[in-house]
This record gives sequence, C-alpha cells and structure tokens, in this order.
Amino acid sequence: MGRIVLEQVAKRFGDAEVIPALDLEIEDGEFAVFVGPSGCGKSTLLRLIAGLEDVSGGRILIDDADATQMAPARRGLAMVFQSYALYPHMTVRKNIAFPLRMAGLDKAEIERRVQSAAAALNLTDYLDRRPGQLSGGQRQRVAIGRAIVREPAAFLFDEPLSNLDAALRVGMRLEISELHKRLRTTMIYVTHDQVEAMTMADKIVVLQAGRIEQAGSPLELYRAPRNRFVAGFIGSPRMNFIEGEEAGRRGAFAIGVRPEDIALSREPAPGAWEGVVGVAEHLGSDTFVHVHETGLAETITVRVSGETPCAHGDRVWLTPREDAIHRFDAEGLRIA
Amino acid sequence: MGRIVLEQVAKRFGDAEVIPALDLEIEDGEFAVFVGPSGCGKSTLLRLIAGLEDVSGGRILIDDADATQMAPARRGLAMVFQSYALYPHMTVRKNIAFPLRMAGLDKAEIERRVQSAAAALNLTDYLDRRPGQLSGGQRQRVAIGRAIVREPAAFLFDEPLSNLDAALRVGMRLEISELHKRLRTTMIYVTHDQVEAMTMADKIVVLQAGRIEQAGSPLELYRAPRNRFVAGFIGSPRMNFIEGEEAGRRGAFAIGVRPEDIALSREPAPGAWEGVVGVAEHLGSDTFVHVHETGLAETITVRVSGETPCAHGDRVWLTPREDAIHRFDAEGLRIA
Amino acid sequence: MATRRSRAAARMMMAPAVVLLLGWMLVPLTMTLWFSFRRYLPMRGGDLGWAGFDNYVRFVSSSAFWPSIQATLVIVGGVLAATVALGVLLALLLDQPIWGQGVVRVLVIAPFFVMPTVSALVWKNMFMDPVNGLFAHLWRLFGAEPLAWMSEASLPSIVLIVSWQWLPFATLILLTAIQSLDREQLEAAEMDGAGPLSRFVHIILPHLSRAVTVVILIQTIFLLSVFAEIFVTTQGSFGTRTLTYLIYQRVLESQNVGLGSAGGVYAIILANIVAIFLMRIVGKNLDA
Amino acid sequence: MAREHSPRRKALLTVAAWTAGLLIFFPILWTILTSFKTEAQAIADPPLFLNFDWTLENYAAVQERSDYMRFLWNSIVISGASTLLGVLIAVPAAWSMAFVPSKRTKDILLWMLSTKMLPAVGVLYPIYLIFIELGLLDTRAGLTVVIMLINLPIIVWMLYTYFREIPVDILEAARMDGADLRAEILYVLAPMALPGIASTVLLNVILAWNEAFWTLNLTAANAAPLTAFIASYSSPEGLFYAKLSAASTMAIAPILILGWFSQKQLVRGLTFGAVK
Amino acid sequence: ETLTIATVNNGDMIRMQGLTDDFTAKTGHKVEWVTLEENVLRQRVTTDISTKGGQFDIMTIGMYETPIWARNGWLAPLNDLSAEYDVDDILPAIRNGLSVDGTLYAAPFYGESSMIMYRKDLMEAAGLTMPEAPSWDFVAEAARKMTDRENGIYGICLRGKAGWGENMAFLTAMSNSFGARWFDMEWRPQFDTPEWKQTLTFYLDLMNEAGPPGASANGFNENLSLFQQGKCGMWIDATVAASFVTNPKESTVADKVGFALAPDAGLGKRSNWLWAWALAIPTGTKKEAAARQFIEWATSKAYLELVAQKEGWPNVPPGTRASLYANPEYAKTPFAEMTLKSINSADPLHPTVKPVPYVGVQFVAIPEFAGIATEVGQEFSAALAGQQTAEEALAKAQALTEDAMEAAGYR
Ligand SMILES: Nc1ncnc2c1ncn2[C@@H]1O[C@H](COP(=O)(O)OP(=O)(O)OP(=O)(O)O)[C@@H](O)[C@H]1O
Ligand SMILES: Nc1ncnc2c1ncn2[C@@H]1O[C@H](COP(=O)(O)OP(=O)(O)OP(=O)(O)O)[C@@H](O)[C@H]1O
Ligand SMILES: [Mg+2]
Ligand SMILES: [Mg+2]
Repeated sequence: MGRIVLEQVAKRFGDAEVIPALDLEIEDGEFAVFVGPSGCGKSTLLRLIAGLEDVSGGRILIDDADATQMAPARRGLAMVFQSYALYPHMTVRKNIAFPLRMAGLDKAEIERRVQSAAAALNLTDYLDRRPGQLSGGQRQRVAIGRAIVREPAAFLFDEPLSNLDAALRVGMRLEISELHKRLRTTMIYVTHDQVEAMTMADKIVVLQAGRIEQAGSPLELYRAPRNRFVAGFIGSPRMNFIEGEEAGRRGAFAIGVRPEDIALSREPAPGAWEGVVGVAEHLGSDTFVHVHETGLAETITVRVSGETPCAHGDRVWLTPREDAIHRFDAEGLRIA
Repeated sequence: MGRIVLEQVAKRFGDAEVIPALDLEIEDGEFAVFVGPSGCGKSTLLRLIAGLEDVSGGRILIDDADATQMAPARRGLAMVFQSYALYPHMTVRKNIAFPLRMAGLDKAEIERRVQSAAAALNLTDYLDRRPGQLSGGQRQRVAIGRAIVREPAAFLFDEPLSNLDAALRVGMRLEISELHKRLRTTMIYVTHDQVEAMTMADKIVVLQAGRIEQAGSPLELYRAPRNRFVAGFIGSPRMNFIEGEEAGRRGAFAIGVRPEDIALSREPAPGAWEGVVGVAEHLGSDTFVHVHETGLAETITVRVSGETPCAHGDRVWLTPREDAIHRFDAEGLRIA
Repeated sequence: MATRRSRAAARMMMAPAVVLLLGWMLVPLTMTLWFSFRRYLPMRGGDLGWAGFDNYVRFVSSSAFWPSIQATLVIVGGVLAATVALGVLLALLLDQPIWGQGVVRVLVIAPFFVMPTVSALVWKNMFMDPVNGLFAHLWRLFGAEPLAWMSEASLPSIVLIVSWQWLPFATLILLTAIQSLDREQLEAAEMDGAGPLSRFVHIILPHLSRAVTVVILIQTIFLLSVFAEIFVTTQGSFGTRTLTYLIYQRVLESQNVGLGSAGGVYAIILANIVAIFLMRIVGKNLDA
Repeated sequence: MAREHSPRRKALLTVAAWTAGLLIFFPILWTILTSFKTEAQAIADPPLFLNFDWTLENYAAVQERSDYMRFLWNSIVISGASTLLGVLIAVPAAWSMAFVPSKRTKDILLWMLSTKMLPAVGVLYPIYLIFIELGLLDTRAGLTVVIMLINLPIIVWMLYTYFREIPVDILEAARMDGADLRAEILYVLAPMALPGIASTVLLNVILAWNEAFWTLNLTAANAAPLTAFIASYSSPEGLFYAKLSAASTMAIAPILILGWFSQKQLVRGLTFGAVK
Repeated sequence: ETLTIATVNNGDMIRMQGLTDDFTAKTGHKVEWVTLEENVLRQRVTTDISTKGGQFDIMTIGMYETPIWARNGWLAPLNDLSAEYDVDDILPAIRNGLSVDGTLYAAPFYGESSMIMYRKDLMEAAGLTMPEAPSWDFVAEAARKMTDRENGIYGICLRGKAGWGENMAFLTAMSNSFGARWFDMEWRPQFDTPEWKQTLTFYLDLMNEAGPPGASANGFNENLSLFQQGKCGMWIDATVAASFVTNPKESTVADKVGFALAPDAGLGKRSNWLWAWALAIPTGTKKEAAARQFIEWATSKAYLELVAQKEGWPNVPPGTRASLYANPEYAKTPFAEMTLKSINSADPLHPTVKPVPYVGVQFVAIPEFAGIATEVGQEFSAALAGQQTAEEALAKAQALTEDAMEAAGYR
C-alpha cells in the first residue's frame, strides 16, 4: 500500500513562500519523479511528505489516513538521502538492521530480513564492512537496503545518484528501476537530471518555484509539454526555441524544435535555415552540432548520426520536421 | 606555442610504480584529453607536466626546451584544479590578477587584462565578489580566468567539471570547447567521463594503470578501439561483449557490438538473439532497452528510436549489424 | 529538522546548561553588586551599611586603578602577540617534513599541561632568580650582570611565563589550521608564480586568520583572569598589578569586600567590553 | 606538494624543529632533572646537567610530608567527575545549537563564553558564603560542580563545533528509521562524535586539573587536589629547589602522561572549530 | 576526633607534622594538616574566619592577626590552660603580642625578633670588629668595606621584596630606630616626615652600594640562601634564621657566623622586630576541647624536649619560653643568647620614639594594615629597583595610605 495525497500543501520558511498551496496524488505502486531546477522546492516537498518539516498549510494523506501531524517514523515511509546518510560507525549489517532494532524486532527476525535485503542488493559479502570501506555505488545500495528492510509503504529518494560518477549513475539508475519493477512499492524520486526522470518515472512532476508545471508520463511530457518551461526542461539536448518571423509564420509567438527533429545538410535546401557550425560534439553514435549565425537563435543544436562529417566553421542548412514543431503563445503556453 | 613532449617519463611513489616509462607527444594547439578509470594515474601525469611532482625518470620537453627540472611557475603553463583552488579570501578580481601581480606587472596592465578575461568569461558583474558567493559554474569560470590571463603556452585541466551538476557540466563543456576554438592554445584535460573526452578532444589518451592503452582522435577510438578496455571505455551506453560460441563463429575469442548497432524486433528473425526486456529507458528521442535471458551475456543493451514501443517483460529478437561487430582475441586485442 | 517537535525538544535540552550558567552568573553577580553598594568590612564586623557609590568612586579614583588596567592590557596584549607570532612560526616549522615529528610535537605541547602555579614557581625560582636561576648563570657565563627579572623586567617576565604556557595551544590550533589548507591552493599559487614568501603572505596567512581569531578569543578569556602567575612571582609589585590582582588586594589583603566588589563590577564591565569587541570579530569570522 | 624534499633541507628543518621543541620543553626537563638532585646540587654553580648523583631523597621527603595519593585521588575525582557531569549537560545543549539553530543560537553561545570572563577573585566572597550555606566547603561534590560550571561553556562550544560537522541527514535518517531523541543521540550522534567528545573530555580534564583558584580556596583537607599540594612547597624557609621540583614533577606527571598518550585526540579537540 | 589544622610551610611546622604521631598516641585524636605557603595560608584563613566558614579547628596565625581577630570575637580565649603548661614561662614580649587585655588568644609556636648575622671572617678581613649593639653608621661602613662584587660578595643583604611581611616588616622596624612612625596620634600617615625620608634614603643608598643585585626581589628565603652560599657579609633578619645559617648541612659558612643586635641610630629604639607564629582556635569549632589539647601539646615544654631528643637542640622552635633559654643544653647553641636579647629588647606596646595610637613593632595592628603596607612596600621595592626615587615612593605611599585610611573611616 502507498497512496500519497497532498491537499493544498504549502510551505513557508519565515517570509519566503517556498511552496504555494499545491495538490498532488501519487498512486499506490507508482514511480513518481519530481524534477525541476535547483532551489525549486523538490527537496522541501519530499521532506514535507517524510515529516521532516512541518507543513505551513494543507493536509498530507497516506493511504487515506491524515498523516499531517504524524512523526516521521510513524508514517511508514523510508527515505534514501542524497548523502546516503549511512551511520559511519556501524557495519553494513548494523546499518541495515538499525530501523528494525528501533522497531524492537527480535534478533532472529532482524537477521533474516537483513540477509534477504543484502542478497537482493548484492551486499552479502560486505555485511561486515563499514560504510567508509565501500565504494559510492555500494554505499548507495546500503542506503537502499536500509530503506527496504522496513517494508515501507513508499520510498522517498532525494537525488540519490548525484554523488556518483557518470558510469555508476547509469548502473544504479537501472538497479533502482529494476527494484521498483520487483517490489511494486510506491517510490517518490527527486532529481534535477531530466535523463533520470525520463528513464525511471511512471509519472514526472515538473516543479518550478514550488509550483507544479506539469505532471504526467515521460512520453506525455516529451511529446506534449504544457509550456515552454517543460518543453525546455525535458529532452536532451534541449529543445531549440525560435521566436519572431519563423514562429509567426506558423501562427505562434515561439516555436520549439528538438535537436533530433532537425535534418542537417551541407547543401542549400529550400526553406532551410542557414548557419555555421560552432562546435560539433562527436559521441561516436551521434554527433551534436551546435549551429550559430542562423539569425533565429543564438545556437541551434542538431543531432545527427555519428557518421555525418561535420567540423567547426562548416556552413550548413537545417530543415525542421514540420510535424514535430511545438508552438507556444506569448505566455509560453502550448498551442495544441 | 605549446608543444609538449614526454620522453620515457616515469613516476614512482616510494615502491609503487604509478607510471611506468611512457612516451607522448601533444602538438601545439591540440586539445588532448586523458581518460581512464579512477586511480590510473591521470592526475599524476598532469602534475608531472605541471612540475608539481618530480619525475622519477625521463624528460619533459616544452616547446623543445627541456623543462624537467624547471620550477612550475617557469614552465609557462596554467592549471585549473578540480577543486578550482580559488583563493577564498580574495575577490574574483584579485584572484584573476594574482598571477599577474606575482609576475610584477604594473597596475594598469593588470586591470586591463583582468577586464578582458572577465569579459570573455562573462564574469564582469562578479569581479568584486568572493569565491564563496559564486555558484559552481561561476567559480569554474574564475579558475579558467585565472589561467587565461597568464597567456600560457598550455592549459592543464584536472577534472574541472566533476564538481558541477549534469546540466551545468554540459554548458561548461561547450564553453571550454569554444574557448579552445578561440584561443587555439594547447590544452590538456583530465577526466574520467568518456562523454567529455569524446566531445571535447582532438586527441584522447586512454590510460590504464599508468600505461597508455591507446591515443588517437575520438572517432578513431570509437571506430577502431585497440583492445577490449578501450572499446568498453569509449561509447555510451557501453559496448556489449559476447564470448563463446557466437564469438567463435566469427573467428574471435570475444565480439563486441555497440547498442546502436543492434536492431530490435518483436518478431523472430533468422540468426537473431532472443531475449526478454528487463528495463526500457525512454529518453524521448531514444529508448535504451536492456535485454536479459539471451544466454550470451547478462544484459545486452540496445538503442532504438524513441517511438519503438517496448516494455518490461516483452520478448524480443536482436540482430547485430555484422559490419559493425568488433572482434577481439583472448588477450583482448582487436582483430583487424 | 525544523519541526515544532524538534524545536520544543531543543528548548528542553538547552535548558539545563542555560539555567545552570545563568545561575552561576547571576547569583554571585547579584551578591557582588549588592556588596559593592555596602560598606562591607569583614574585619570590622561585616556589613556596616549602605555606601552608595562611594566604593565605585574610590575604586576608580585610586592611584592604582588606571595602571592596573594598563598592566592587564599589556599582559593580555603581550601574550597574545607573542603566542600568535611564535605560534605561526612554530606551526609552519612543524608542518614541514622532519624526522621525529611526533616527538617534537610532544615536546612542544608539554607546557600546556603544567599547572600555572607550578610553571610560575619553576620559572621564578629556577630560571629567573637573579642569583641561582639558570638565566643568571647564563648571563654570568657571558660576563653580564644577571638580570633581576622579577623587578627589572617584571611585565616581560610575566608575559614570558604566561606565553610559555599558552604557546602550545596557539601552535596546535594554527598547526591544524595550516594542515587544513587545501594543498591545491598552494599549488595553484606556485603555478601562478608565487615564491615561498608570497605564498606565506598571500595564501597561508589569510587562511590562518580564522584560527588566529579563535586563538585570540579563547586566550583572552583565560588571560583576563591570569592570577596565579602574578601571585606567585611579583605579588603585584613593579607594575604587574592587573585589575584582577588589584581586586584581590582590595578584597583579601585590605579586607574591604565592598570596595573589591565594586572593582569586580568594573572588571565585569571591562570583560564585557573586550567580549563584545571580540565577539564582533569572531562572530564575523566564525560565520565565514 | 608531494615533491621529494632534499635530505639537506629536511635535516636543516629537523634541527630547527628539535631546537625549538627542546627549548620549549627545557623548563620541564630541568624541573625533572632537579628533582633528582640534592638541594645543594640544585643550586650548584655552574649548574649540573646530568653529571650529578641521582637521588630519590626528595621524592621520599615529599611523600613523607604529604599524602600524595590523597591529593592525586582528589584531583582525579574532581577533574573526572566535573568533566563527566559537564559533558552530560553539554551534549543536549550542543545538540540543540547544532541541529536546531535559531537566530539566538550564536548569541547564547557567546554569552556562555562570556561568563568565563567573570573575575574569580571578585566573586570569591559570594561563592564562599553560598558554599557555607550549602555545606559544600571542602567537599569534592562542591568543587566538582564549580569546576564543571567554569568549564561548561568551553565544553558546550567544543561539542557544538563537533556536532556541526555531522551531517543533519544522518540524524534525520535515524529519525525516519524510528529512533526517538534518546536513541538518536545515544546510538547515532554520540558514536559519530566520539573523537570530538573524547578530545573535549581530555581538554577539560586538563583544565580542571590545573584550575588553581577555586580548588585552593574552597578546600581544606578532605577535597584538596594537587594544586593545594603544590601550595605547601612553593617557598618555604631554606633551600627548596629540589623538593619543589620533586613536588612539581609529581603534580604534573599524571596529566602530562595522559596528555602525551592522547595528544592526537587532544590536538583535534583543541581546534575549536577553527578549522573545517 | 580529627582536627584540621591550617599551617604555614616553614621548617618548624613541617617538623611538627612529622611528630604528630606523638600527639595522636597521647590523646587519640587524629590530625589533618593543611600546609600552605604563607601568602596562600593568610588568604585562606582570613576568608574562612571572616565568613565563619569553619573549615579549620586550628589556624596558624601571627602576632598581627591575633589582636584584631580576638577583638572581633573570632578566637577562643586560651585561659584555663593546665598548670603543667606553665603559661608564665612564655616570654612576656611574645605573650603581650598575642594577648588582648591580658587574655591570651593564641599560643606561640615559635617567636622571633630580628638581629644581625654576619660573617666573622669577612669582618676580620675588613679590619673591623662587630660590637654587640652596633649603630647603623657602623653597619653601613662595614657593609661597604666587605663588598667585593668581583667575587660575588655583597656587604649586606636586606629584604627588598614587596609585602607587608617582607620588606615592610624590615623597613618599619628600621624606621622605628630612625624615629619615624606610621601614624601620629590622629591616625595621620607620616610618610611625608623627614624621619621616613631619612630611613628610606639610608636604606636605598646602603643597598645600592653594598647590596646584592636584584635585591628588590629578595625576601627572607632569597636572602637566606644567599647567606648560606656565602654571598652576604651581613644579613639583618629573623632570629630563626640563625639555626639555618649555622647548620653545616645547609650552609657553607656555618662556622663563620657571628650575631649582633639589630642596629640603632642612637634614638633609643633598635631596629628589631617581634613576631610569633601562633596557634589559635576559631570560635565556633565543634572540636574546641581537642584543639586545646593539641595547642597545649604543640607549644608545651615537653614538645621542645621531644624535638630536641629527635632532632637536636638547635632545631627546637625558638623564642617562646624562658625555660628554654635557661636550659644549659640550649644555651650552647651560638645564637641562643642573642635571640633572647633581641626578643626582650622589642616592645610591641611602645614601638616608636614618638607616641603612636597603635600596637605592633613592625606592623600596625589594624585590619587595613596588611593591604596598605603591601602597597607601600611595592612602592619602596620599586624605588629599590631604581624605578623611582625615594621622594616619589614616599609621596605615593603617603597618598595611598591617606586614601585607604579614609576609606576605612579613620578620618
Ligand atoms: N530551512 C530552510 N530555511 C529557509 N529556506 C529554506 C530552507 N530549506 C530550503 N529553503 C529554501 O527553499 C527553496 C527550495 O529549497 P529546496 O532545497 O527544496 O530546493 P531543491 O529543489 O531541492 O533544490 P536542489 O536541486 O538544489 O536540491 C530554496 O530557495 C531554499 O533556499
Ligand atoms: N602522493 C602520493 N603518494 C603515493 N601514492 C600516490 C600519490 N598520489 C597518487 N598516488 C597513487 O597513484 C595512483 C594514481 O593516482 P592519480 O591521482 O594520478 O589517479 P587519477 O587517475 O587521477 O584518479 P582519479 O580519477 O580518482 O582522480 C593511485 O593509485 C594513487 O593511490
Ligand atoms: Mg534538493
Ligand atoms: Mg585525479
């Protein structure tokens, strides 16, 4: 079980209104990801749910029970912190067992649960080490292990991967996804990395300045962003925005085209945008070409296949796929 | 000017041989990137070039002059540290001016150069702030500014972006690339992130345990990795390796196929590898499908277009592009 | 961490320390204040009635008052200057790679463990005694007339003794601070062409400023109430009568508790002026 | 800068550091040496360094005169108990300041420190009167409380600086894991801050051990610690250097040895958050 | 019962500590000693008695405190002492100093006056002979002649260290012989008189010409060790020092010491003082009976014999009992006779040439004296150290004494 409902939840720190009243429902078993730029209130929202901060207004329902005034430990949630927050003076075994000890379980039961969590997370060999003797990824797994043993109604993750290096991040991302597939427990995951959001979420909640800009499945957000903010935030490399005449011609204040929806050619083409290659980033499989001097936007990024030859200073012509163009009005709202 | 040549350079710390004798040439104006796993000696090599460590053997030539015994300051190189190493008690202006003050330049000249560096790096508004009052990206720029003003023969960067978050990393990566395009000064850049290496380098030097595994342009390494280590290190997601029968059939001990070189279908196909989808990561433009139970390797990762419908538990068939298969012998060396 | 619950808990947990210290401060302070307005002469039968501000006026107008303030400031200032300057040098030295670093550190740290009374006795008798003291022997060895430290150089002697006791403290804090300096900063400065002296002036010294403030704060707290060293050595003569010592003389030697209490109130005021002044700097520096 | 330094430079620095170290240590060394001389040798001209007849007669004389063990025991009890009590009171206070800071936290902290600046002589009479009233004169309990109060601000500050370095996350994790305040402090905070607590304890034992004003003025026979022991050797009639040295050595030896054994801890503790 | 006794860390008291078993054996009472350095002791007992702290059953106090404390009713009178104790055997000068209105309040443990101790060999070498009762002029001349700075020999060692019990004890006694006094009959301080100027100038000149270096830091102890090492030609100080300087174990000049009365200036008063360390019982102790027993034991004739038996006659506490000086064994000690003469020549009730309103030879028995005299002593000490002139020192002394007397309500 783990249905979490926020009703008009608001948070002020002193005078600063960090989260204006917002409503949100997270279904049982759902993997919800909060994304948004730094300082937009993701962590705050998560901590409100966890009970580590008091709400300034509104109610938090967990499985239809009002949890607004409950102590963190009583909400039946488990949290994985960005810093892992492992107890450095305890062995892995003790770390994982800690919540069970606090709950007063008997020794045999604790040991049984620790063993099964460790097995699930490939930690069996490390049970007697201290966190200091583990690599970043292993620590992350211990933190998850500590959360799992409690068999919580929901997991809360606050940027759990941001301290790992790129390669590890990919691996751990997969592990968490697989864990979710296996446990089918509600998970709320905070990140500012849109790749993580896209790859992991059932539901992405895009936040800006404490407000929900859009909530929906990754592909919904990718295909039909509600406004320019969401459009710019989701997708990598970023969507290119063009204002002015080109947009006007398409009946919009601004249009957006994703780098993968632009074709690049080295010959002039009718209606194509002309420009000069700034930097071409060769990733092997793909190349990201940053095109300048188009007169439309400072840079237009185009994704082409890895084989396309392309170098700094080349003159190129860009053709957007017309059906993939997103249109926005002056307020930044999408024109359907 | 800034041609850097290492001749039989070696480094021991006490008994530990961190770098066995190696040779390397970096041409004037080249952007060289040292990559490799943690602890492989990247930083050590950079510090040898900078003069912050003494070599245990061999010679370092800078612009054909023997610099092996020169003091760091006299080598005409500038270094940007991973921690930025800004002077916390000085304003941005003073930080940038510091090397010039040490060089005994007069006030007006210092001010002129600081202004021009600040302008180039968009730091003009922050000149009177302390490093503590800047964001990560701004600090990074100050560190670069401090390096630029000296007009060095070469820049040395030691993982300059590893303390930044994903979005900023991409931006700064581009800025450094553009800086290089503009200044055309030799740059040596250390990272363990292969994406950075691929996108920025003229020449990538892949290190393992202090040895150079391969040095060459990004696409050379992508297309013709000299061994399994390089093949696995370059490219994202990683190359899939398959040993055993499938490899034997192709006259190799092991074969490697990149995720983008595998076609995925939901119908059986002749010769195709059968498997079950574990996690499908939807990035919008692409989807990475992690396929299990193929009997060939634990997981085979496939990259398909964003539109391909694909979910956990689906049964799929994989067909590698035969011409894109890399073959390796038992020692891990590429079979041409 | 900022829920109502935790804030309530925090107040509860602060209470014992705050209440105890408040009591420790207020009860004697109130009594001192009370005494300071009384003619309280234990030798003449105790509390002889109301004195108004007589004690206060008498205390400041006594010829000993301003010299005592001066002596206090000279001792505090002198010890601070000596310990900080020598402490920085010593810390730099100990930070270098040397053989037997651990042993040297043990040697340097030792004076901190010596009780003030003992150190004053040892210095006064075995080193500074003009006849049998080691310094006298040393002076004679070079054909000089031995110095009568306690009378001819009384303040410097006391500063020397107290500095010897506090040098380890300053050295250790500064040493830890130096060791915490990001080595990359020094390397960056080296790459930037700064020589050893420049690195010291431009990088190390500014980095130490925070540690220096802490040294100054803590030492001042202890130095303002230096007593044993003076009691054992000069008993306040030759210009070494600090405010603390003057109060001691008024209370215990002259047996005028009222007058001494007024002095105590002045000392509290002085301490608070110094405190506010220090807190200003430290407060700023501790935040940074 | 991990460059190898030339052995010559290292030798030079070694000589300089040892010279400084020995110079600073010399007064203590000289005291210890003198304690093994006869009174006449103690003032010999020229001074005798090692070439004298080592004798234990001063130690014997001191032990005969005063029951060293009793003073020592009092010192141990008073410094130990006052530190323990201080830590017990300071830990919760430091927890509050470090983890639930408010605008007034720093003011409170600085106020606490400022109570240390009260001149002890100024309040001797009030305290003495209070002690008479409460029957605490010449009791170890009374002295323990006073010394604890004197050092409490330092203890709070040190613990505060230590606690502040402990990530709040970990305490929050404990809270999520169902730990109440007691469990949080006992099982998570205290073990993590153990090095800090240890050095706080050490420093305060030293400060308590060396406290000479209150220990002298509030005790007579029963609770007198080593500071009172020393007061009977300070300047008697006749020659006394050797006996004074012996008594001094006996008074400082326990704490010196403790300090040396735990110097690593102590060094860390002395930093008062000066260093991050 | 267990008695807590506060005492000073002088040799005789330390010897007494060693002999406590004898007392315990006789009476069954145990004794806890609180032995402190003189200044610390004074601070401790004064605080304790003035606040009625009751920490001590017996306090070691001096001739200065006794009358003041007794008048305040803080000391238990020592009447009804046993016949065996023989109060009348106590030297009258000493007894007077420890009594108020004829009642004894503290039993003398040892008594002392001051006298000249000199080096017979050096005196001879200087071609002089020491009369039994020399004048200041003779002393000054002899001191100058004996001085041999090259060889570290100084003609005269006098107290210079500040403190009412240190340099001021000596200087006050000296000033008596020059006709000076602390206060006139109206309690007006007298430092502005020519007599004081003469006293101080004489002292400073003498010390500058014939005194050891750093004399301003020298108290009893420092001078004692100087003399024992043969660095002083003459030393005017407490008579108890005689046993130390003639003790061959401690003194390098034990066999060369002569004694003479403290000098005078022909005005009828000599410059010797009178002092006794005595044992007193604070009122309010619950163990008064046991405390009395102890005091009787420690200041009895039997105690003297006990010490003589254990440590030899030269080491018995001197200066308290006439019977001791009548003892032929004790008379053999070289200093016995001169000590007795010195003590007898002091008169605490009429210490000065001109009349004064106070008692005490080298002190003024009023509560404020210790504080005032210490501060005055610091001024004089600073003058000896060359930091100010005699005139400046006297002017400051006058001012601060006036101040303090006013604060204390005398004027
Ligand atoms: N305890 C606090 N007191 C005052 N302001 C706070 C506090 N905690 C957070 N804030 C403010 O609330 C806003 C939201 O903070 P929050 O930590 O939730 O952002 P975030 O989205 O998690 O950012 P990041 O991606 O950097 O972690 C910020 O502006 C922050 O400054
Ligand atoms: N001063 C030193 N003394 C001893 N060994 C050292 C020293 N500096 C580095 N090493 C060792 O040399 C090896 C290479 O270190 P180096 O820092 O160059 O690795 P790196 O490739 O930069 O790793 P990372 O990616 O983690 O920064 C490591 O095994 C390291 O432990
Ligand atoms: Mg956050
Ligand atoms: Mg590195």
